[in-house]
Amino acid sequence: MARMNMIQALNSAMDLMLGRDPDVVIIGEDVGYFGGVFRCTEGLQRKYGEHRVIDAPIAEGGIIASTIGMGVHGLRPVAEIQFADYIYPGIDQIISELARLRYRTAGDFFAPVTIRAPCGGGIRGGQTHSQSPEGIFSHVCGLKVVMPSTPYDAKGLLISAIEDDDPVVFFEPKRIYNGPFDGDPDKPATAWSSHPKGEVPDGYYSVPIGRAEVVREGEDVTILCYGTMVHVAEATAARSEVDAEIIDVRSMVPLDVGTLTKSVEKTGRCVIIHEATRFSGFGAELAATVQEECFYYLEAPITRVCGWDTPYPHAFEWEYFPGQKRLAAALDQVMSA
Amino acid sequence: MARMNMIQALNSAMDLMLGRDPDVVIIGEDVGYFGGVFRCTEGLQRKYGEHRVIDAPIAEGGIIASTIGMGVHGLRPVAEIQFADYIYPGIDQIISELARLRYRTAGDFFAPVTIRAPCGGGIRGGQTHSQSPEGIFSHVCGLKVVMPSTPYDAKGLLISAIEDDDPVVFFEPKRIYNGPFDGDPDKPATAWSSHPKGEVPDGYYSVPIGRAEVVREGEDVTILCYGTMVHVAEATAARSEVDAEIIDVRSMVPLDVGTLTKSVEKTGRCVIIHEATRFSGFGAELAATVQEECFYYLEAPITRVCGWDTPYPHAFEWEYFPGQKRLAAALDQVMSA
Amino acid sequence: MARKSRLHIPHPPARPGDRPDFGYVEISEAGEVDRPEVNSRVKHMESLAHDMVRVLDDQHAALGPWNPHLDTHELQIALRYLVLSRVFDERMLRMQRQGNISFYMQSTGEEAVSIGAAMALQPSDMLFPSYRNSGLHFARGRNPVDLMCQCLSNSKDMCKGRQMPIMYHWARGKIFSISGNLGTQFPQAVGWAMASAIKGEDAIAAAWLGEGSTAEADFHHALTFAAVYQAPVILNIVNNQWAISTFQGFAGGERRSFAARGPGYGIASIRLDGNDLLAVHAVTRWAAERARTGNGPTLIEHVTYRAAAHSTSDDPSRYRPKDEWRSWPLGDPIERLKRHMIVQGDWTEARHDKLVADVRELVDESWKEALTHGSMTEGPFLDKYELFEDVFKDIPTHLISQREQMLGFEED
Amino acid sequence: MARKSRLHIPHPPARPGDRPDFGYVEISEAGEVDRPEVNSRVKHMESLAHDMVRVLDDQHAALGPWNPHLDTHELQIALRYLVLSRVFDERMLRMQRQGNISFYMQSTGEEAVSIGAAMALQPSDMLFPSYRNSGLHFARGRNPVDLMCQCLSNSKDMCKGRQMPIMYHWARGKIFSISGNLGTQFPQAVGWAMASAIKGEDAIAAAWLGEGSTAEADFHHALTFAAVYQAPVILNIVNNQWAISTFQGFAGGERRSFAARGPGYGIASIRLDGNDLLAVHAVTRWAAERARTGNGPTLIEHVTYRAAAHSTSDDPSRYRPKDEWRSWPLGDPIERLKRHMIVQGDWTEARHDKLVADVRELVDESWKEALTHGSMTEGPFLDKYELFEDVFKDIPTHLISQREQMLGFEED
Ligand SMILES: Cc1ncc(C[n+]2csc(CCOP(=O)(O)OP(=O)(O)O)c2C)c(N)n1
Ligand SMILES: Cc1ncc(C[n+]2csc(CCOP(=O)(O)OP(=O)(O)O)c2C)c(N)n1
Ligand SMILES: [Mg+2]
Ligand SMILES: [Mg+2]
Repeated sequence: MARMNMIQALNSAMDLMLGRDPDVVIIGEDVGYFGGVFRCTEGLQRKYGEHRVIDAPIAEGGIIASTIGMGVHGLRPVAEIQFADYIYPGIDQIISELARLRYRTAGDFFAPVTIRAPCGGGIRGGQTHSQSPEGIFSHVCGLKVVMPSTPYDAKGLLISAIEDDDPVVFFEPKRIYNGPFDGDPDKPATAWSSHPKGEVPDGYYSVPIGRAEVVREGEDVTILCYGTMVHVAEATAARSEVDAEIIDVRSMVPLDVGTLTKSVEKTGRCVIIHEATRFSGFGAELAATVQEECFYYLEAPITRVCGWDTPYPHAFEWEYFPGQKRLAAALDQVMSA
Repeated sequence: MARMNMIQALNSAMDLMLGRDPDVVIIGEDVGYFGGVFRCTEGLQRKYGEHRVIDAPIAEGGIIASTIGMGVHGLRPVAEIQFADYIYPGIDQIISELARLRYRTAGDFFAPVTIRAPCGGGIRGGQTHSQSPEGIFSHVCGLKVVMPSTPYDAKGLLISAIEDDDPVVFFEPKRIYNGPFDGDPDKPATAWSSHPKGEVPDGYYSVPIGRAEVVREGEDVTILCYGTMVHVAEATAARSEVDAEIIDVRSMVPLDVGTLTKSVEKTGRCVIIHEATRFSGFGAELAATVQEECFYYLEAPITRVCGWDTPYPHAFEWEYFPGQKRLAAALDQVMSA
Repeated sequence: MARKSRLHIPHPPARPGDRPDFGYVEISEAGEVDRPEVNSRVKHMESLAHDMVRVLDDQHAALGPWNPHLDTHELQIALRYLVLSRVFDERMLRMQRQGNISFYMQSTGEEAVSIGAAMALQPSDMLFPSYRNSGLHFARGRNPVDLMCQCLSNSKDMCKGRQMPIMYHWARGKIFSISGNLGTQFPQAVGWAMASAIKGEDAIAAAWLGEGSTAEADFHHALTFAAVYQAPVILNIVNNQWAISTFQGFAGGERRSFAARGPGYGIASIRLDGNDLLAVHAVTRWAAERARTGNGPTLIEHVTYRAAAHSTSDDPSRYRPKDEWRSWPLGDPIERLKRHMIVQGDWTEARHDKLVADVRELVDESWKEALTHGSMTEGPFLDKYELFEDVFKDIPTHLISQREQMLGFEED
Repeated sequence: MARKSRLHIPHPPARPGDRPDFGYVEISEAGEVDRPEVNSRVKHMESLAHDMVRVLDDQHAALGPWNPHLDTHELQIALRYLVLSRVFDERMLRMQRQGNISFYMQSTGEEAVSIGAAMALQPSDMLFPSYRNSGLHFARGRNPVDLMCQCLSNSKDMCKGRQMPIMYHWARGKIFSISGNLGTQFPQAVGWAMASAIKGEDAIAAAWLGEGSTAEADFHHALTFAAVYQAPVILNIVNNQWAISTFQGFAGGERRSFAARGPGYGIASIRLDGNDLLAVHAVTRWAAERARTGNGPTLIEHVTYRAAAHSTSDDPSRYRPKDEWRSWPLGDPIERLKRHMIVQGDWTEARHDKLVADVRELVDESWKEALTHGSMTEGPFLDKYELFEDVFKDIPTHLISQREQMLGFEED
């Protein structure tokens, strides 16, 4: 078993899939010779050639469109969008085409495209390098949407995504590329090497899309989270007197409703945390579903801890970032309700 | 007081605003000489000239971008997107630019753009002429999002939108352009002339953005709805033994939470209905907020009646459309809960 | 309001009530334009983007280096497909007017664009049509019944009722699905062609869009990607002068041809007479050979005229002279091919009448057969169950439960 | 994997370790290119999109019809701004390395593109820059302190801490805000220019983007709208050969200049030596006059070289020869202008040293002053309250309550 950070784990997933399946190709801005601005594709072009790991013009719409055409021609493309903030120029091809193709052709055509996009804040990236748009994509039927929180899941889920015949939007919380981050920017950075989920098999394995994971068992309240927030939740729970059960949602679509409701039925309380802005964010769907399914078990209103409903700021990053303090307060609040 | 259908009411709003404010301009595909494929801008180019009511190239991204530039130069542009389904090619300019400009320049620049887009189904338009993407836009901070359900509101809200210094995405439920529609396609079409809200003042008035309206008072359950669904709800309530209070949300952002919660606190029950797909739709935000605010008043889980989580079909339109049957069943269900 | 505006607003040459005027259409003489080698460099053939390749002259003779020299048999097949496309459109328009189908779009006047191209390509080449290229299906031998069933959303609809009429596709025939969103197929075709190049295969891709749709981002993405990767693709712009109510000047056609966009990207670009089936065929064959021999993409502008309404929802008499079509200087593609064949001695009026009658009968029979598979109002119907299939490859839990809910309501 | 791929992959002429090779850059002789009248028709000046307008020759003389004949005073001002831009960049780079600011992007080597253009425009003209055009601010007389405060996100930051460093704007100075999303400013500038035309005003718009960004949809939209409405706008492509790690061939520059995209839309297009301030000035003035006299838009390609890293997050030695900059055939814009002034007798090495020293002092003083307004770590800070302002014009209820929530936490 190797130790990998999330970048290495993603690289390993792509390396493996390029090796196993000659139809896998990678395309994106700076992904080829350079190996990606976050270095996720480092070394892959050298290893698999320029026609398998392809530098692209700066046109997200063109990148997505071309992968659809490739997918229809039997390839299994992985597109990198340099930052999730830059996915919007490609969104018509994603929503109107990629997500709908199988349906509108009654299964005669489909494009098994994986779209990788680093998301989230905590890197002083300001409003155009910090967004978390998973809520938008989760509303688009025909797309699968996932976000890993550890190197282990990153590799396993990316392998699943590439093998999946449905399009998958794969969000990568860039703040935890190098190590878990618990929301406190003043603490020295920790590396994945000190985290159990930084242990990643060198070879092939997969983590199924559509399954949430209970990352901490607890009795008092269920915390629903994903991406960087899993680590914020773990740190908060570790210090709290509240015995929280923490669920890493991992897959927004399809959503593992069973795992969520089982937990809330046990705890009777639920707090949702995500970096994305609150209003109409993915937390809304989680809250709506949980109250619908677990109404009679709930002892307190489901509470959301989210990015404020403003663009992501540069200066007040830590006031904006939903960190331990806010989560702890929400836990106390639901416990005293 | 005149009698107008929704098309005429929208036309009247634009006519008035073009007349009152020389900075108002209209731009869109086929809006000029032809008067729009739905005829909402009929006669306006003849009256105000080609440089005020402008035919555009088929490029939604270019249309939105150019209105941003115009707005920055002191104009007050109204862009028509021919169908809401075609708004996606312009979404980067909407999300990354229009919605963020005031914030990122600390108020030094802004663009008071109104984007009109006919939305919703019930017209045999299939998946690319029937979508309801309001949920996506409601998640984008910096945008106001509205949808009228009557000619009176359409005119009053459009005037407010054009006068607003913030960008407004103005969705027009095209199924009720000509008359209210209660969800039953087999009934003879009714015209706005037989509806009280088809009475529309010829002159200037406005309906404020950010206010919901109680369109029917009731004691048993609150129905939250907007657009075409208001009429489905009214028809359902009229036939039901359940005494429903019906709220026309009208403005998704800002949301009139007070009016919603006041009602649910009274009734203790809440059903949400919209045409958009359910998963992560705007109903999720409504449900999440209502349960958060009214938890202790709720006697049954908040239930959502929505478009199924599939693309909008052509053949099975009436199986897909959330109509009276499904709403009535939801009412019965929450009452018996 | 008394402002003096300097915004230039394009004006079509004629509005309702005016005399049609096509003086703006620059037309070369038939046979006049050179035919470069397929491996010529773009900069040595830029004039092709401005001239107009024409083979058929006013006396219906086939002239010059672009003459594809189709044999009698090929000409007869082409004519048959042209007629089939026209007759099919007429019939479906009537069916829409009678309420049998919900919507329809005709290709009237621009049939040669599809038929000429399809006949010049290989069966393994992948086609990415717009909604006005139903001729591609005919020319690839599709049974009209299949298309009718789609328009009827009946039990044999290849789209299972999920798309509006005319949004056909044909996986086996290598014809891609039509999207309601204009232009999206253009860069997808480039991606398909890139995949062909990646795999080292011979098959190329071809795509079509309207001149109005060139303003969309997809057009630019297609040209950029095609140029950068030298993708084996043929990108066709069908300039039928109108985009619903706006004439081609609103897409930027006032100052330049649409083919002229290509050379700026380094793409071979040819403007041609789209109502001259021989020109369409010859240029497509040239472009296909260019692509197949590793010489990269070609952009083709087909100059033609949308003779009918935009769709059954449209009334063109509101924005252009009613009889504009009659003044169109490039004539009617069927009439021109027919005359050519007659002049060549391969064809007669009598045989033509017989052809039309045969095709009418075929279309009548097809319609009857299509109806046996149902319509929107008469069974057999599609299974409602299908509404939830194909959103994903495997139906996920939440859709299973929504399906159950729906079926519950249906049973009430 | 043994597939024979036919996908063309553009290759830069040199990678790390290779000898730099700029043989692909086509360069005209200084003074050689004609200067047409500003109302010339596009089709009569297409060659301008391929040639390269240059005024300064290798002996530093100013030659030919494009010589703008700037007077000594103007030349000195230009030189001062060039030096200020360079020195400012150097200083801010150091400040970033020392952790005082979070991020930075230099314009090194391409300063003339901004300074030359800004000096040729009117103060009422609206500028839509990319992130590598900070020179526009200097040339419009902006106090360097303002820009530094933005980079520091301090209490005087014009963006109130909401944007990353270098995302400046200046409403009074008519310089638009910079977006992180590449290219979006291009069609916005066209919209601004359309508004100017609608209002009958004289002011024009100018916008800049990198050659890599031409691949984005916004580029196409800008050109289409500018052409259709003949908007009074100058669209500048700064071809600095690189887009992060990909060379200009990946944006489609292998076969054609970027200026060559323009004529296909019917837009006047000029390629020029972007390191020759006189050429930039002259062509911008020509384009501005063209726009202002109702002759429509101009597309300008500035051929230059990104001498520094893409940003402080980038390490160019991973993808291009370390010393590539030294082989750049168009030299350094500051050095070239300085030599020209010396050759003309207007300038001396000593005066130049003095200028550099003065500017260094100004920048030092400015930095000190900027710091008095705070930094990310030292007060005075921005008011946290501001986080919730300007999302909308008036702060709505839900943001008021979120603000209260946040302030509650801060008090803990
Ligand atoms: C993205 C998008 N925007 C707008 C429309 C509405 N629309 C449908 S057809 C059409 C005109 C297209 O004109 P053109 O490209 O010239 O094709 P033609 O109809 O002439 O064949 C428009 C604007 C659409 N379908 N998709
Ligand atoms: C829409 C979008 N996609 C990708 C990026 C990431 N990105 C930032 S700068 C850059 C390269 C731009 O190159 P170019 O346009 O040539 O400008 P230059 O940096 O050379 O001035 C990229 C890909 C972005 N900011 N926006
Ligand atoms: Mg057309
Ligand atoms: Mg560049």
